[in-house]
Amino acid sequence: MAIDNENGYMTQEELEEKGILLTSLDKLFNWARSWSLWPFQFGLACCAIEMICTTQARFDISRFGYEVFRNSPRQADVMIIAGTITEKMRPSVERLYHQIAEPRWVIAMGNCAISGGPFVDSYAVVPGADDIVPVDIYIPGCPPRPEALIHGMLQLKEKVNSPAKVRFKKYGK
Amino acid sequence: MENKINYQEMLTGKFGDKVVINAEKSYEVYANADNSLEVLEFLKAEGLNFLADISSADYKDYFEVVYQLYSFDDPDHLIVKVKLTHDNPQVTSLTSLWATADWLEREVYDLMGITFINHPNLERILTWEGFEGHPLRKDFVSKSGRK
Amino acid sequence: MKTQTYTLNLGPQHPSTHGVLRVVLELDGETCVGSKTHVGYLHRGIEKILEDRTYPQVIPYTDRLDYLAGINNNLVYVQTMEKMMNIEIPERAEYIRVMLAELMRIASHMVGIGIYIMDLGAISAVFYPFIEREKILDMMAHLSGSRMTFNYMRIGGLAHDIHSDFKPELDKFIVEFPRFIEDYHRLIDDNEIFIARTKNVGTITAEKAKSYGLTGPNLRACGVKHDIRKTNPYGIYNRFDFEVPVGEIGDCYDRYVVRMKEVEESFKIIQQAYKELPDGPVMAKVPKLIKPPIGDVYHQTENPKGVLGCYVVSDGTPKPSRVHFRRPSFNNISIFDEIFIGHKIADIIAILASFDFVLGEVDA
Amino acid sequence: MEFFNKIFVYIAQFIRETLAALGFTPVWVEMGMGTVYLVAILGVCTLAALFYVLWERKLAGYIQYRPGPNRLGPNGWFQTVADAIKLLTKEDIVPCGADKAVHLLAPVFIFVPTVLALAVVPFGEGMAAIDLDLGIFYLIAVTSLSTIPIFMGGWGSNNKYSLLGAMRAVAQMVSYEIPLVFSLLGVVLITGTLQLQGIVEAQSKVWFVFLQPIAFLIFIIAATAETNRAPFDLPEGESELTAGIYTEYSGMKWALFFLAEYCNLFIVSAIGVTVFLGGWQGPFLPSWVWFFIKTHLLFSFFIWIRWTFPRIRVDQLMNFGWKFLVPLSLANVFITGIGVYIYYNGLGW
Repeated sequence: MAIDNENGYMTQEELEEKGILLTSLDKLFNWARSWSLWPFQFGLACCAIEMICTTQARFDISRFGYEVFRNSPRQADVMIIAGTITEKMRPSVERLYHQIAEPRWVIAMGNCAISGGPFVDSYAVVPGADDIVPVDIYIPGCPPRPEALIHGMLQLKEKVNSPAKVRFKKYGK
Repeated sequence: MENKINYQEMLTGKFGDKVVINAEKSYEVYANADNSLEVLEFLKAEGLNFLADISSADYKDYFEVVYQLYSFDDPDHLIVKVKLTHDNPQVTSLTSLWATADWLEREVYDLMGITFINHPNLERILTWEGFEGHPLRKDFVSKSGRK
Repeated sequence: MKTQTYTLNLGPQHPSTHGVLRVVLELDGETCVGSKTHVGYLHRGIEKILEDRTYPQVIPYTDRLDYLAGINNNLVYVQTMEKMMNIEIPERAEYIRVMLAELMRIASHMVGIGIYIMDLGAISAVFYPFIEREKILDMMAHLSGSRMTFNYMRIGGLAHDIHSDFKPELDKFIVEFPRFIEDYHRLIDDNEIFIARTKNVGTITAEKAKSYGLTGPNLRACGVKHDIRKTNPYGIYNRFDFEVPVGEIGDCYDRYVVRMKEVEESFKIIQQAYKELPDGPVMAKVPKLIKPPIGDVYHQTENPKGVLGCYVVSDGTPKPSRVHFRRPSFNNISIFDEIFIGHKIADIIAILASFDFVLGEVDA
Repeated sequence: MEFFNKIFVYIAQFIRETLAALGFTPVWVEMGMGTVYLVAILGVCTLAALFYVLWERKLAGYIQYRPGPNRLGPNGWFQTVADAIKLLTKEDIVPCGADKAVHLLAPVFIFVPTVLALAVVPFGEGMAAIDLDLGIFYLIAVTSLSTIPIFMGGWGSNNKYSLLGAMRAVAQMVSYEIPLVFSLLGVVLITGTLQLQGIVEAQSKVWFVFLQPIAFLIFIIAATAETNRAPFDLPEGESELTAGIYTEYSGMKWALFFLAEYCNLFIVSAIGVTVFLGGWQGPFLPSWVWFFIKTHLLFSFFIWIRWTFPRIRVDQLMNFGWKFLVPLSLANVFITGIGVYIYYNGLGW
């Protein structure tokens, strides 16, 4: 295999192709992380009720191992922003996001968290969670059905598990 | 929906022309900013002991504070309205009569900017620290963050 | 020994504040000596938004006030508008409205009770009521297309008639529900720990409750027999036979008992309404463009959380000049600062949970 | 049969003989054996914790009308493996203002009493790493140490929730230590020995749960409190103190606390089985299989309790401990003492 970099090192992808242990370990970590996304118990509005429903007997997100809702941000992996973010809540959301230990992901659940939803023209509403925190998965709906949240979690699992798939084209493969 | 007791008559008997009667609606009276406390105190003693709501409306040239009075025991209902000028929207607080007036008045103050005299703790309740203006006023320009 | 008090900030993110309530507690050890409740973390400015919507467009926003009982919120608004415009609505629509409102009351109380017991530490107890709630939500979803935000009622009736699936589903629910109630009573009522945690905790006297404008189950738990469905019957509630359950001393246990009994009463109303359900249209003749006369109307109904009032001011245009809601949770939780004092942190959690408030409604 | 019964004893013997044959002096042989035992105990305790975390989730799911984890691996059995690996790779956060050394040492120390306690537990016939003459005494002494790391964790975090949790933990664990000890004393009075193997052998005819039913009840209650499990999970008190003492712990440190909780519960179940439920005794199956079956059942019982009851309040907890459990356990010891005296000496007429 040719080394075509100017500085003579192999790129991450080339290393990966050769199956260097380091990247295998990375894969193991990604696998573990993707199967163990513990959400942060943090509800804002209507969508929070659907988030609770997702853990309940009927929809049961615990099948995928995601039912471990942690109350402390330190132990959570995924922040599900379930509901309208208001201006009064904005600093808290921001702070809570930063309190979550890395690696962390954000799911914007519901139209309010995506764009402000029906309240977008209000003086008190933040138009979308991506104003404050980087969002990984958007789940539309007002509120989204619990199945949609489960689907969103599984999409996040895919994303975590195979970073190459979701990488922007302009940043390489 | 007719009231069992004619509160309008009762009020005119007690306060004379200081209370204005709404002839169209038998359950509506207008009080003044200075005597609203006495009117409501009188009505509370007469059995309208449930202050359901304090709301307000902006009619561009004047404000109205609307007290919804009910009774816990029978179906009587009376609306007491107080008209306030735009320059000096002030009315006496009802916190001495009902504890619930505390939060309800704070809400009206926060959103409509009507000052309640003798309120123990008149500060914003729903909007955040540093918010300017009173959103429910008609001249409030709503600035949304929409891009 | 000189001791110091300290401040504990409960919320806005806390598992037991049911959303984004914030309570700043002044604690002496575990005992509360001072408290200040902060609300507004979910203040979306609904009342301002509504000034910029047409009258029918208001209905979906009411769903998002008390999002656990959307139908009841629809109801108060459409009834206010019907009162304002003097619209008589068809009998069938009235009956369906009552049925749905009572179903949603059950669903809302299921959440209230379940989360209450969960906050006391019995996590499994939240699962069983939610199963029953799912059945109701299923019916509602088949009917309106949404699980929580229904937008099903219209000024003058209903969006459309009930669906052919609705009756079998309701039949099934009517058969299955009493068993759940029985089981749940067996599970919770005599539990020593539950009783120890809730009896004589957060006691509210009738006088204080009236002064603070408490309504709904929280007021009735204090022994005040006040239910708008009985005192100022709206719609067709005077046709049904039901009791208004009241508590004795207004502690957390009474609030649980009253809610459980209320669920049974609602169930009775549903059965009666279902039996008498007439045929016919579900929508009155209403102009396409709704332009009510100039004036204002206040109307209130009994929501699962308490008395929900709606005040609409019309200036004769197709858009309301002012829409205001009397939100029961807002009034209910204003009593917190007073009753928290002297209680332990665990009791405060019990009181918070027993009040069954919804932040969407508190903050509007 | 006899072979399977003693398979681990034979393995230990084999290693010992091999070490001796390799020419190590007896001191080194003992050291080597110590290492082997330590590895075995750590293995048992990690495996048990990993298994029981998932078992609890599954059993809780069963109680709550749902399947529980069932996607990763056969029927979801690899779920905790993924969780453990993920926790290993999480960022380690030390809050500003925290007492760094204490914050770091707490999760390390929490494992010490756990491992020490497992050293004397008889997993089967002749299968204790060390069979101390003062077995029960040692167990009680060692397990009560776990209060200290929990308090360290709460104190070191610089968080009010943690501190409140830590205060509750100390009060609770110290108070419930007493009924726990007294409940075990009744058994000791009957057997006349503190040695765990001796206690197990004394139960060959009748389990002590039948001779000491009240002591067993007290033991179950006090043990639940000692391990901070619901309805006595006040130090963590999820709905009250967000995550109590663990609020500021992330990643591996939190995982250590979490594993220790399950290990402690495993130990408590093991003690309960050893002292009250006949230990490794049972027909047909090898002794260590019996031991694990019984421990598993007792553990499942603790899980059942946890997912059923509400949490009690801190003052009720203390009242219940001091005003009810302590007098009851004392009375139990007293009555047992009289019974034992009469049994050995007759009534004296």
